[in-house]
Amino acid sequence: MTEVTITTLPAAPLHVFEIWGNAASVAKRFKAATGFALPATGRSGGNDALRLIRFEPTVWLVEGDISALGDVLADDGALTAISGGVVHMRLSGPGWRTLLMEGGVFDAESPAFAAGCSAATIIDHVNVRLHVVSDDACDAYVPLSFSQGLRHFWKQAAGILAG
Amino acid sequence: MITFSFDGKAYTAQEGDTLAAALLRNGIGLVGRSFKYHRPRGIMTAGVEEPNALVTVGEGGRAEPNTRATDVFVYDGLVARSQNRWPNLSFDVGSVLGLAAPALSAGFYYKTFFGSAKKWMFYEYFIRKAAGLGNAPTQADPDRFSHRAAFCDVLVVGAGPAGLQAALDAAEAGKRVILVEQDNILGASLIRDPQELDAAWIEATAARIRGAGGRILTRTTASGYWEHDLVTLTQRLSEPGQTPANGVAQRLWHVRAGQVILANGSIERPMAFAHNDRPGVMLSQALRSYVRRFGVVPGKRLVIATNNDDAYKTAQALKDAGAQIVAILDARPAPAGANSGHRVYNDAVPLSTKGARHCLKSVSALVDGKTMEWDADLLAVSGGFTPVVHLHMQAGGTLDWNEDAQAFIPASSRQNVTTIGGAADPQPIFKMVPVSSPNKSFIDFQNDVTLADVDLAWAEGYRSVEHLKRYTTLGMATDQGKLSNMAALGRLAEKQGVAIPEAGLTTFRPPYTPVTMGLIAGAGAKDAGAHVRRLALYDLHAAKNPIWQPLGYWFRPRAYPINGESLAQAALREAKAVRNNVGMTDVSTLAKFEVSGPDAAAFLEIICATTVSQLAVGRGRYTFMLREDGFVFDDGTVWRLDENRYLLTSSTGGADRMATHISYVRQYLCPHLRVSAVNVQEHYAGIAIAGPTAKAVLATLIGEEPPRHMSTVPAVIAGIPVIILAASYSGERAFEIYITASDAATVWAACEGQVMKVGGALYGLEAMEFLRIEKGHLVVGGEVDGRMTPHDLALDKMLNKAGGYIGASGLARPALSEAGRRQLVGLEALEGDIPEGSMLIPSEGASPQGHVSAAAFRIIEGGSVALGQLVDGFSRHGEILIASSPTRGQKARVRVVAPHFYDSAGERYRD
Amino acid sequence: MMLIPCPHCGPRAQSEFIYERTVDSVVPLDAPSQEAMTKLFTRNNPRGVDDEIWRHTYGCRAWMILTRHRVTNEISGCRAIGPEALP
Amino acid sequence: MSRYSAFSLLRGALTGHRHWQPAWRDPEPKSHYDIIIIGGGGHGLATAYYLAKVHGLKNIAVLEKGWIGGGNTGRNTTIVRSNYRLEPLHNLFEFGLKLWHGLSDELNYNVMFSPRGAMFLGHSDADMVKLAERGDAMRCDGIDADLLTRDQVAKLEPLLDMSRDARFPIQGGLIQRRGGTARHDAVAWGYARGADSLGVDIIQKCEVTGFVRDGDFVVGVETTRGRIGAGRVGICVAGHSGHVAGLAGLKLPVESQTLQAMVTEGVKPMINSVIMSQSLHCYISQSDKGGVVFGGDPDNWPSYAQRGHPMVMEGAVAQGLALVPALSRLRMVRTWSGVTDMSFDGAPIIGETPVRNLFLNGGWCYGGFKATPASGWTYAHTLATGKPHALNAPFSLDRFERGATIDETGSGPMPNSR
Repeated sequence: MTEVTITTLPAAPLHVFEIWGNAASVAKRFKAATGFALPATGRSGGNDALRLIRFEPTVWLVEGDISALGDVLADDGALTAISGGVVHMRLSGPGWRTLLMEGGVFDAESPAFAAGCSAATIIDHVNVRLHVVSDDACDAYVPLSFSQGLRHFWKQAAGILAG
Repeated sequence: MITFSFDGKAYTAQEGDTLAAALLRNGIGLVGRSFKYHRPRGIMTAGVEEPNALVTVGEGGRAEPNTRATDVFVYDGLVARSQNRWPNLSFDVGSVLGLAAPALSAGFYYKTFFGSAKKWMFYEYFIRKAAGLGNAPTQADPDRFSHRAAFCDVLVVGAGPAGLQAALDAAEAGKRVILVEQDNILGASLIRDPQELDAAWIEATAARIRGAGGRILTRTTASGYWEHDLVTLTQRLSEPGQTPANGVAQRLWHVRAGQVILANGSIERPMAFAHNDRPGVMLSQALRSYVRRFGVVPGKRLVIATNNDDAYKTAQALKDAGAQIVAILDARPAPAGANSGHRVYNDAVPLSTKGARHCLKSVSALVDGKTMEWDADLLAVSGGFTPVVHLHMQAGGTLDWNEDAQAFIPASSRQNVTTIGGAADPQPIFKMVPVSSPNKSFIDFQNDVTLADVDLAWAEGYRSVEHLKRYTTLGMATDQGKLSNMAALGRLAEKQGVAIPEAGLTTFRPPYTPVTMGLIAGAGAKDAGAHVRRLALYDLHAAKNPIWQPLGYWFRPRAYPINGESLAQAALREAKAVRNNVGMTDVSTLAKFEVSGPDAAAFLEIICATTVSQLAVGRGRYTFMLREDGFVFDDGTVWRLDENRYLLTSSTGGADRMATHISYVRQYLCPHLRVSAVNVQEHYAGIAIAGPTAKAVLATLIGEEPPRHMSTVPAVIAGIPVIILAASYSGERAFEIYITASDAATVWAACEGQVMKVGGALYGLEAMEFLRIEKGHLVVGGEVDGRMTPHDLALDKMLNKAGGYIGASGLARPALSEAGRRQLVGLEALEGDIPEGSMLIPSEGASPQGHVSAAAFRIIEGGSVALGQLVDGFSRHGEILIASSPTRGQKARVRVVAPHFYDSAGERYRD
Repeated sequence: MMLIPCPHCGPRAQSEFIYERTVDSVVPLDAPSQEAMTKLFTRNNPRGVDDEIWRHTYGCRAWMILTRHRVTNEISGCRAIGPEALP
Repeated sequence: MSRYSAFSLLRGALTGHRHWQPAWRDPEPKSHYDIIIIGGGGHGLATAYYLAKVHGLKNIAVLEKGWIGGGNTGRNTTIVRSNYRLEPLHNLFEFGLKLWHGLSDELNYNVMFSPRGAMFLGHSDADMVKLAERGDAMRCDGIDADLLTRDQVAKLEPLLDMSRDARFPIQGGLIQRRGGTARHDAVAWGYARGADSLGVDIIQKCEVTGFVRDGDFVVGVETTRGRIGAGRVGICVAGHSGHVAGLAGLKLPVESQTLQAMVTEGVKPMINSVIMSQSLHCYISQSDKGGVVFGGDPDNWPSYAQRGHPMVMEGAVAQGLALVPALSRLRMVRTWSGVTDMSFDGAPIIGETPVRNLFLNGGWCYGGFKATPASGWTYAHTLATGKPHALNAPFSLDRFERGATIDETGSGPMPNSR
């Protein structure tokens, strides 16, 4: 039985961390300030207090406390709040990979797409950013205005995963 | 026991029967009528290539017309009906068309039915009624369809012996494997010929594939081979007409494969001879399938016509089942078939058949120059084998000609695909030429195309294979030419006096077999593939039961009627509240970009055609953007929130386009700039408060003096931090409040409380339209229609004199400043209400000189006013024109005026 | 549907990308008017290989130049565009 | 040319159809023609026909690299209409629509033009205003257009989903009753037969590989069947205009893209008119054989592949089924794709080029079929006189650099440039 539960997580701060220049120095300052490296494309890094997920070449999605990051960026980048426009959903249970194949185009069934991996893709016409939390759960960051439509699509699709 | 019905009569079937097998089991030979001549037709094949036995299966919104009886497995309660006949299948009035067949030759309709187009429509009415096959359902489909992606290293198409082995090898080599089979059981040719590898081998192999992690999909057809090894599979989760177990009738798979192995096998060819379409004439392998797989023997006295060895297996199968093998007509010279133990006639080519009451009675043939005839109720034909090369060709492959098999086989491909098994190595056959009269020698059975039609097309100059196909309709039926194409090519080659490969080949395009439209649409059939975009404040609006207005994918409140008001009444009340007191509205959908960095102003002066850099911190301005060709494509406001941080707003409808434009300019044209431009359209919900008392309302809400017009401050409302922009679209003193969307409901409630307390109102898009038209503000998609220059819209004085903005070059083109351009004007009615969208004409009957882009009523004084575009409009103020809408039978006499009907001096913005 | 080798994300389905324009149509910000209009309004449009600008709009949102054969859809190169990025 | 009629058919029936002649000859190319038209599609053949018929020219050749009518003429959705918003467009297409109404008789070849009505659906009040604006623009220029109420639409097309809570609810429509469909192949064949009978040489399997120049002038073409001299040369190869013009050193405001269409298995009549939508991007009609014909947007990226994209098709079908849910259980049986010249304002180009005696007809985007007679007529005038007809004068090649674009949708240079 392929099961999956779809839940919406409470609103929490979410920022865009963008670097426009001197990337190597920013990376160095970041490591010094946070104790972990800026994650590579398609990966996340950090801890429960501060997590960065990279979906774009020069942009990281930041969850948690950003107070240290302003100094890290200095004049080489900017932080911008975006939490209002994003709904944070969690797909949990053994069926999450199959669910993501419904209406999708990205290989979420690949074993290489494991905990700590991130990918942005399109599912049922909606731009979705995925972050694998564990073998058993994957987070999805969904544009607010489309979240109702996608949630409905996923609820329907979750009922037909078998076969 | 399974029961089903055909044309209203109940029958029983056995588990695993196709509908064709079940019909034959019940002695039903007549199943359908052909397309053009309504000739009686039976079951010819046992597969997806079936041209004749088409029925409608299912009822209501689940009814599937034109279902091949050979491609539906009977379930309890299946309802099937015959098609294209009236009043019934055995007595069909339409069959009189057969008598007229000599006149209805290929292309006959091109040569007659002249006269006016109306006259053709008269004839066409009857032609349309006679054409078509089944009836489409008239109800909506109750079931759903799923789309699913899959990725694999190896996709194997066809689960015959070759396909099963290939899938097993790949799976056990550790590859991700998908094996698909269009049948509902595995084995393909092994099912009718189990001598070498039996059911146990099939079962064991399948188990090993699954055990190695392979995925096996039955009842699944690889129907399209697209770019870069993407293959679409159509999977039936329920049979046609059947109520699906979990509501999903079919699934469409988009499979991206590392490698594709095609093990499609081949399709047996019929032979061309007179009356070769009669019920009782079947393909040899198909007949063998009915006997061996289903245990159905649909006749007692069998004649076989063949040009190859394979048909002898059919003779054996029928003999084993107790039928009499009357004769085997082998086109090959002796000693072919000599040791078969059957009565074999060599150098034998079929001539014709006779029948009675839609059954076969006898078969005649030319044997070594002499005509012979046999009584028979069943004729099995085998004209050779056509490898299924469809997917290989869809993938962009080439073909080789195999002379021994008289068949095209797959050669090279630019994609990663190989063909194995029977399709790569078809059985040898003897090349034969039809000897029968071409007139009733059918090659495309469903569309009633005969050899004579091919000959006629040739004589009339339709000689390329594509012309032939189009002129005769050959290959255009629901079987897509699977049985007919080789026969037609053969005839064409004969006419041209060349070998078949030189005669040409039609293209192979998806789908391999017809695909249900609902499946192609998937979940999108319900919402046109366009999710509604829901406002952050949706619940608050919905509670007030507003009239909604679609705007792109958004739905926004158009008006909030109370006490049974009409839209117009509600909108007018709301607009009056704004003019007289205060109103509030949801402006969340506006495009918004937060632009940060030392180069933010420089970047914005590339995007915007106005200046930006002079703005002081805390100030904002109106701005507009040009396309590269110099025309205005959007407008909005730009605000300096901080030393190096700006907020840019632009239109809702242009939001996605603007987001891409900004990204293009930043990433592609200006990668060196120190700037971050983030789309915050959905991050911020927006509330506009407008009206003479708006300032007082806001002061109460934020507990401080609100900013002056075109200024911005951060503030706090109900404990929530907000950004206040003092901007006005309505023409009144007004403020836009931006809040993180997840906190917007709290702020909305606080604002609403205060607005209502002073007797204000909520207002929707309709009132906003009234307000902005009266004020003479532009709207993107209305006045800004993508064909207007800044000058046409009287915006040219705001252009950045320093240039450097996108569109400056385009604007320099000569025609953008020539006389005769359409220019923005105001219009006020002298007589009648001005119809929105109407044409501006100087007098009745004259050609339009402009149009009305938006119309409304003066909110306080009444009277119809409008904005429009008019040729040389700036110099025509005072002229009287007609705003005419012939499609609505409305018109108004209008005077051309300046496009400002309200407070043109802007005094109401001042405190 | 093509498989586009995104320089940042690896091979991804075409549905995640939007074709924007050809490289020969790019109007540099400092192009003189006449040259700008020639670039904007004419295309090589070869029945063969050309350089095209695509954006991984629904993926990493980055811009890239795809070298693609217009008849066979063979993609012979894809290179990243935009500000310098960390690996 | 033996005339076609019910009588000649009957005679054929009685004599085994032995008297029919080839519909057009298969001549060897001559060494020189007064006018050479490159491209044996509907437009090229119509041009040749009107050059001979209207302008009395005799020494004309149509050169076709494959088989006539094998390009976009045979790869469209057969819709004929003139319901454009902008004046130069609706005037050109209306001239064509008038010719369509007499075309079968004119050619003595039944092109099965069926004016069953071409209807745009409106899904909101805003849509209805836009439709009225289009209709008013047409009506003021003497072209038929009628607004339909919701009930009138439902009556005309009973299978449309008229529910108020539909995703794109139907509020009404704008119909052009004189629009409809025609049999696409027959248009090419009919013009070919007509042109051939007036002495035009139609030369198939003859690909132009280069132009012969004498200074600024074109004086002939190089072909796979040798060099052929010409007084004037007209390019008429929409889909491949860029390629052929490139042989003369021209770069065009055109990008080639794939446009696909599809048809379902035949069913008894269910769709009566041509259904289009103001908000959605699909168009639906039913052929005389009963197949429901579906079209959508072009693929939106450059391509000469003549292959469609499954996702584009899925999108168009989803939209169509949202409009007509009863189509759900029909089966798509065939798809086809054409290579279209997407011009940078969405309008065609018919007129002179910078090369003397070389003319261009192209840039038809996805609207060429319906223009066939008008395109042929005006291009014939242009080729015969060296100057554009009043109807095609606005569609000059130089309008882009001048800024006089004819941008029906207001979306600017196509595609996707901003």
